[in-house]
Amino acid sequence: MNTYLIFALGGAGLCGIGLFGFILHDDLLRRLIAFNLLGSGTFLILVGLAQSGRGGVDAVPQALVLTGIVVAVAATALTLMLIRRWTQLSQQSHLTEEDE
Amino acid sequence: MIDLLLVCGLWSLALTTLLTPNAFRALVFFILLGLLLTLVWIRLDAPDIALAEAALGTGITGVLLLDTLKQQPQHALLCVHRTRIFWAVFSGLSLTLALSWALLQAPAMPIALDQTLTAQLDASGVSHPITAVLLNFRAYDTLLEIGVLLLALFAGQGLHERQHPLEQLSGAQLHNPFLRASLALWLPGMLLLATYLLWAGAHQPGGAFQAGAVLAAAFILMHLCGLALDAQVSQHLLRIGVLVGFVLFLVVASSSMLAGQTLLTYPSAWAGELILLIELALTFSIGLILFSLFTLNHQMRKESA
Amino acid sequence: MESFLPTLLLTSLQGLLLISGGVLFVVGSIGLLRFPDTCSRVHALTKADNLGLGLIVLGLILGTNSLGVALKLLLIWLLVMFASTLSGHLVAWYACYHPAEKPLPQEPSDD
Amino acid sequence: MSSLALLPWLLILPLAAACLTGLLPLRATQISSLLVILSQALASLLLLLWMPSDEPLFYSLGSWGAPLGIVLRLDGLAAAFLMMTSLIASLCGLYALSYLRPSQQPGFWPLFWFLWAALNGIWLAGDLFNLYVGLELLSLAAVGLVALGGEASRVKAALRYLFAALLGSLGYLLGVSLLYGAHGTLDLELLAEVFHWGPLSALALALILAGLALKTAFFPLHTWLPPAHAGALTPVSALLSALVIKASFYIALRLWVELEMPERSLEVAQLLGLLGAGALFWGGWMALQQVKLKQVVAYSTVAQLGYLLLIFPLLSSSSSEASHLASQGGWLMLLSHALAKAGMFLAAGNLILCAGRSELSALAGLSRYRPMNIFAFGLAAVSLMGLPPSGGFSAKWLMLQSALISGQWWWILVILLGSLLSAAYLFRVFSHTYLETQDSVQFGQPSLMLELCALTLAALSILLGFFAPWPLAWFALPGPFTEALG
Repeated sequence: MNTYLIFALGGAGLCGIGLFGFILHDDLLRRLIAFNLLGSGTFLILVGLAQSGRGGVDAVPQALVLTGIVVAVAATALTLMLIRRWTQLSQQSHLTEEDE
Repeated sequence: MIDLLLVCGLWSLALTTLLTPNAFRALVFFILLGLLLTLVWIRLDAPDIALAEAALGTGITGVLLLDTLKQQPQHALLCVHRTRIFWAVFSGLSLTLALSWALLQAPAMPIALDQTLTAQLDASGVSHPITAVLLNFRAYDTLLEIGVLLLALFAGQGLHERQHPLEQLSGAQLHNPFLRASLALWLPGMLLLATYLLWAGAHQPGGAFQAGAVLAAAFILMHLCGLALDAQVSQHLLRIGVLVGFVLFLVVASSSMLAGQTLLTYPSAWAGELILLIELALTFSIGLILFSLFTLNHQMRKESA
Repeated sequence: MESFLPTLLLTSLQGLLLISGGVLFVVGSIGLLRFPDTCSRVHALTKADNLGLGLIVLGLILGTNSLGVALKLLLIWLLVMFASTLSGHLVAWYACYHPAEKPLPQEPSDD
Repeated sequence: MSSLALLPWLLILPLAAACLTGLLPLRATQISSLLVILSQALASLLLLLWMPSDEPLFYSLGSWGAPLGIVLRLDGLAAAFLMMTSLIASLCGLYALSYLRPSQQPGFWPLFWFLWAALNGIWLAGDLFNLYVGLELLSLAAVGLVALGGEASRVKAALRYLFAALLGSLGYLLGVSLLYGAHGTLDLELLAEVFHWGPLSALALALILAGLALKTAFFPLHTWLPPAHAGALTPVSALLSALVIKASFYIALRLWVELEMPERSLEVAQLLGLLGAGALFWGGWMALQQVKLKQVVAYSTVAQLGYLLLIFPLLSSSSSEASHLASQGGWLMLLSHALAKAGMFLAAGNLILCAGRSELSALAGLSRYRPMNIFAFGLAAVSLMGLPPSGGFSAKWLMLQSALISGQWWWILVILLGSLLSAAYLFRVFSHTYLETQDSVQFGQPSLMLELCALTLAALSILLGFFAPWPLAWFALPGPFTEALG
């Protein structure tokens, strides 16, 4: 087993933990963190799996991950703005369940 | 061995982040996790991603998260229903197991994209393969990605119907003389670092995104010291600065169509220069976009106060 | 055979420096966890870490044989020194001058 | 000029418009938006007319070609969808011009243009990762539009939508990572050539389908949809229901067919069909319970998505004629639902403007005083119920035939029962409008522009039934579907 595959497996674990947190938490900030963990795990799998298959550095998945990180930052920033707005209006840090 | 340790560290930090009852502590662990991930990327021979992870994934995200946390109400500890815990554990475990099972049976890849990339690298105008992929081979992805960043900014601004007058924006946060003095010393250093990262991107790890993140960090520090950028220049100028990278990219991309080429084809003699030009504008714009995302987020708290 | 002794000395000195650097990190972390208030925590952290990092950098410099790498290692140490000075100062300053507005949310009392 | 030279403008112009509208003052924003709307409509029309009938077109961005670069692909299906997007988005844009308050418009236009660019990008994309970036662009634009103005209920709906969309995108990306690891390419054409079946590919497709199902709001992953679609501003609701959810479905069905899934996984297809039946009944049942007009329409979207899920089992039949009919019927269903639902949301918005409130009970007496809006709503409803001669009828007819030929009679039953249920919840709306209450109620009058937009879309969804051979001929133009289905 090579370094690349070990980290791909590590990424698989991170994905599982992220999904676990995503389902477990109501709290919006925690949920966002869980989403980021899931994203990091995905990136690790993308690079780790590809490089273990190539047996060396593969620049394409690395570039894809760079793109992915920027997209994740944009999504996180938008989510945070929405969370702020929601907390500001409702004084709550989770979505209330009642249906109008 | 060290790899296994790193993986165990990642997993335990991730679990701690999710399970610790104190939200501030969760964020600190999350930032620690980001630093550990940086090391992991180095181990994976991906210094570019390590830089981006440290600057964007951990730095900027961490600042945004911490800044939001201050506004969140402190609430009681989580009390989660038992069936929900069961489902969370069940789906997390099954995802991990399924992924690991599949990863261990990975077949050989039929298409040798990495060799194609090496063969074509000379034609791209830069010698660093990742920059070549990002700004030449798959530049369309990068174009849309800058669009996503801009979009987050526009969507955030759409949350407020009225535009804010300038006075509200200029908020001195930390009147600390030592901070101001050291900032005067170190701002040139940060700008130099950003320029270096940008310039280095053509032949070694670095590039517009990492440089943009450093630039954004410099802007944010200035803002926190009370040197609010958005109070110095007009809102309109800031808007233009935010857009200039994307617009220039779009113009260069479509200018090739005048010569009968397809979109995003650089003339081969000028490819390197054009890429540098685009990266320069992108760095500036990314720095401003990330900074505006921060101030937009920041001023929402002021409004509520 | 005559080059054996200097190498051994160098290696053991390097090991000593690295290990004591590591110990200082551990001590600093314990201090961070055990000290009662913000200022003493910051004190434990910055003192121990700067010295610890310095020792580690010194140990690593002994192991390199290129001037460029040695200078880069020194630069790392200098940058970290600066950053931790500034952040340590800011944390302490914020803790002292903003007693009403706590910088950190209250920790749960069970620890 | 060939259609290939026209192609990039469908991407560049909306992106440029997004920048311009983010910068210019309101008046200039509106004028430039109008101009770009016109140019987009013209470009997609020309593209459709010039579409060659012998083979799909490929446009290599940066002249690198696959697998190194990104290749756009224009086939009959993509051309038809570009046209559909232009039509619906133009009318929604015109509607928004007069519907939105001046204070809301600066926030609306940049997001609208990014949304349009993302849609065009997705219809044309030929690259798995590029689809991911396109999907993110689409979702973030849609979320931003839902949250526009920042009212509490909208922010809440937007957050719920955002988390679902983000989770869906990551599921898709995870699948793409596995596919790249197994095959070494991201290009769809190449992937289809070298695709080999194995644990990695199977898990990858499962993750991709699950992620896209979450983004499309297929039952039982639909819970985010009703608050987002019903709570948004009216033109936004129409865009979301008509176009945005269709994008992720388009990707899913395209991958399904190109990677030859119909032969590989008959059981999964039947399961998807079962979920479709669940969507039809659950969505219809929930629509019957709602007290607000836009909630009824939103739940009707959940129900109608069930028909799209029924395509999967129908495609997997052994007879090639049945699968051909299923794909034709499915795409026609998508088109007619898009037109009818956009028209219905706009008409519902007009009705709410008339009545001043969003409850169904407030509609009493409207059919006498504002018949034009009721008429538009009715036309869209006819198509949704699948009554002849509407587009919805033609689509259902094709699907019924496909089910009959392939001998899957149980889906016939599901389609018929679903139509009955949709008739029930739509007639419930009408019954409210015919009630006569006290005469003192004052009704508002929406401007002519608003009424015309709604009426045009609704009328188009009916006309689609008369002119169904046109879109069917476009769908039959060479492309992955016609090749794979022989």
